[in-house]
Amino acid sequence: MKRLLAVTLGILTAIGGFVDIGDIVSTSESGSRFGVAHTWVLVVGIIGICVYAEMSGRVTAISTRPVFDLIRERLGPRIGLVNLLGSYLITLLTLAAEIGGVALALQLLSGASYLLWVPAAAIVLWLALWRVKFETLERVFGLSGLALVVLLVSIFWLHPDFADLKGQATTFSPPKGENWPTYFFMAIALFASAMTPYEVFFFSSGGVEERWTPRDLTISRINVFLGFPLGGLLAFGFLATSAIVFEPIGVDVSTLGQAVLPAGMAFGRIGLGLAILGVFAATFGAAMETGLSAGYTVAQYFGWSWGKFLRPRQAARFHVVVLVSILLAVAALLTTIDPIQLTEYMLIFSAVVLPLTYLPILVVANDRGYLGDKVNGPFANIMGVIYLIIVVAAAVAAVPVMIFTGMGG
Amino acid sequence: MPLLIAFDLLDRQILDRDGIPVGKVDDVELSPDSRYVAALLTGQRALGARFGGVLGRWITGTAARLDTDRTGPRRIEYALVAKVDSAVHLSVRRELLTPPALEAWLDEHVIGRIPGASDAG
Amino acid sequence: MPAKASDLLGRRVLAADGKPLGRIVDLVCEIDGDGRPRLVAALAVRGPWGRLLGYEREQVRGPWILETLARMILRRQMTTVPSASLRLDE
Amino acid sequence: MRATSWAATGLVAAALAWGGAGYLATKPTDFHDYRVAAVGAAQTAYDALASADLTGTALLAGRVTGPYADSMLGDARDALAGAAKQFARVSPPDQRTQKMRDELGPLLIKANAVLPGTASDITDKTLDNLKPVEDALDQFLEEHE
Repeated sequence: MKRLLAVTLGILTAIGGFVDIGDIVSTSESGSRFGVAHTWVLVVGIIGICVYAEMSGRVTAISTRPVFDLIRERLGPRIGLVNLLGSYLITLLTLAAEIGGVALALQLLSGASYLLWVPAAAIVLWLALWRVKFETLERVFGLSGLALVVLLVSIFWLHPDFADLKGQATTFSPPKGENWPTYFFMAIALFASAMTPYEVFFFSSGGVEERWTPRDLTISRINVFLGFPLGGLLAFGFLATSAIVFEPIGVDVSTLGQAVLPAGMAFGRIGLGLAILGVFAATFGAAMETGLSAGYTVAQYFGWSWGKFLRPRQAARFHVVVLVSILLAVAALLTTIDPIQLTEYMLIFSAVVLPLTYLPILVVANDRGYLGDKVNGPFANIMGVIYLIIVVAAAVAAVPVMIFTGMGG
Repeated sequence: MPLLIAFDLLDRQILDRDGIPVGKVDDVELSPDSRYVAALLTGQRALGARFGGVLGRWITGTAARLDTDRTGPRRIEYALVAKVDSAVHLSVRRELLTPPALEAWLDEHVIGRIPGASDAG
Repeated sequence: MPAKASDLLGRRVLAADGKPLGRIVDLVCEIDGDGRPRLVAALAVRGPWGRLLGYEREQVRGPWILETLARMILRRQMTTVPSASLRLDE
Repeated sequence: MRATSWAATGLVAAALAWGGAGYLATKPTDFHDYRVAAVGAAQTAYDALASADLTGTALLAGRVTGPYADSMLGDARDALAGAAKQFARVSPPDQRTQKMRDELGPLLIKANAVLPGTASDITDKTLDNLKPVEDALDQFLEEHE
């Protein structure tokens, strides 16, 4: 059992990358507009994040240094600061969106407006980050996020035409009535969020929180190769069910409520309840991931003491950053800005941050001074370089495509 | 093996004897004759001075306002360094070093006042 | 005020004959008998590359493409200047 | 690069961005712009009605809860209001687009009228009222997309 629970860090990290509130809605939107045509993007994203999360987990297990330490060490304080600002903004926007997402899930359960739930969600989030043990948080939210499996099972209960779905998944172009720029915009958005940088920050810092040593290398790998594909699979549940329910009638999904409707159609109230519970756990988990990551990145850039394994008084600056980030997120939400829209702006900053995060990981994973004989093998290096190129290409293309399509309009 | 100041020291994490972060190596102080490494400098003051320009002055200025007791950045004598690998390990516990001003202030005025601040998470 | 490493890093250096060697990117120390690091040399690089991601050391190997690029720049442009003959361009 | 040249580059970029944004903001609506706005509004309205329809059907079959249906209807209402606002912002530049306005304008009003207010308003009859408006919006989209 203990071994089984050791993979919850990977699951929780992956949830933040694949099924946080922005992804739930944009994956479902993609399903409703393009069918399951973007399945390949999920596959490419899963492999990419596995490659780099494995490297950063290995570096952390052997050297006990989290990823942001490497960024400043290899790229210097100036470029490190550029990355810090970009990553912090991404993390903060996502944090705000996730708190909004928790509130939206509560709205679907209660019927009361999500704005009323925002302050309560933020307070509970802060209390959890202040008081609850890291492992407990990871287990509770990593495991309850798995309730989203209900959407995967729904695929079979909705009796789709599997030949049709297979056709969509193997056609690498937009269906009739949709255009290429939008197809690419959604593909880039899905890919960028699969490889969003706070995942490696959180995963490697989580490894330090759990006091990984070189002996935990296997634990780290199991986390990566089980957690991330599982997260991607949950995202596929949203993609496929929206493709089955909404694509044929031509409805474009744009709200959380629509995204979970297929679970209700398949399994009734229990299915709907499970899906909403899963969304609640996933968004709350992603809120914890981004809230902590905000603190981790700032503290690791400046060298401050950080982490939940210390008493808060020993890491006062870290806890202040976390607290201030939550307050900023709440302030942003209370302007009644749409929380789901917030995550789309993340793409702008990803363009800068993604290459500056993954390059130092790749370089350090080849450093014998750090890793001894555990440096990258040829396969990890080939994959690392290929993905670095894809990441740069996606990053460069993101902003023009975004302006051109008016954010996927 | 030779020690490279920019590569092995600058921007590395300083850890105390128990592995708790103390700060980054934001700069390295040389002996008056510039022949030896004398001390590690850490904190935003040293960092800002390295940046230079408007941004650097702003970082140094803010850090200096928070910490009026000290004239320069925090210094850690090189004699306290036990080992340099992926981090710089000190041979002492961090309680023996002067605490960073911001950490001390936030501990006293914000974090220390919240219930549960002294319990490990 | 005592000298700091950052005062030296980035400064231009000259060879004995006054030929420019580029900017200082690193300072090499050797640990002496008392365990103190003693400055023995400076690494100077021509051209705009200030950070070499660690490829100036033997331990960093691969990925092939990054390593080749970095070593190409290094071989052509890096000089080790012993402290004794270090001449800073004022 | 020196600080001054950075500043100069920044200023030029800002000026270009400002000029570009100004041009786009003041450019008169042409046929293409109008069509994009109208199709967008129609699509949003159709999405809102069709989602309400699906939710209502599921509610009557006991597959979703009242609070869930309430918030789906709230989302649909917000979306309709957004679509109407978006559509009202553009004015038709020519005859062809005037015809589009005369088609879509009444449809949006009708959509608002047939959308049930809360979950307790959902009956077979209110759901039946949604169908013709959905079909008309769908028809409009087919024609102009």
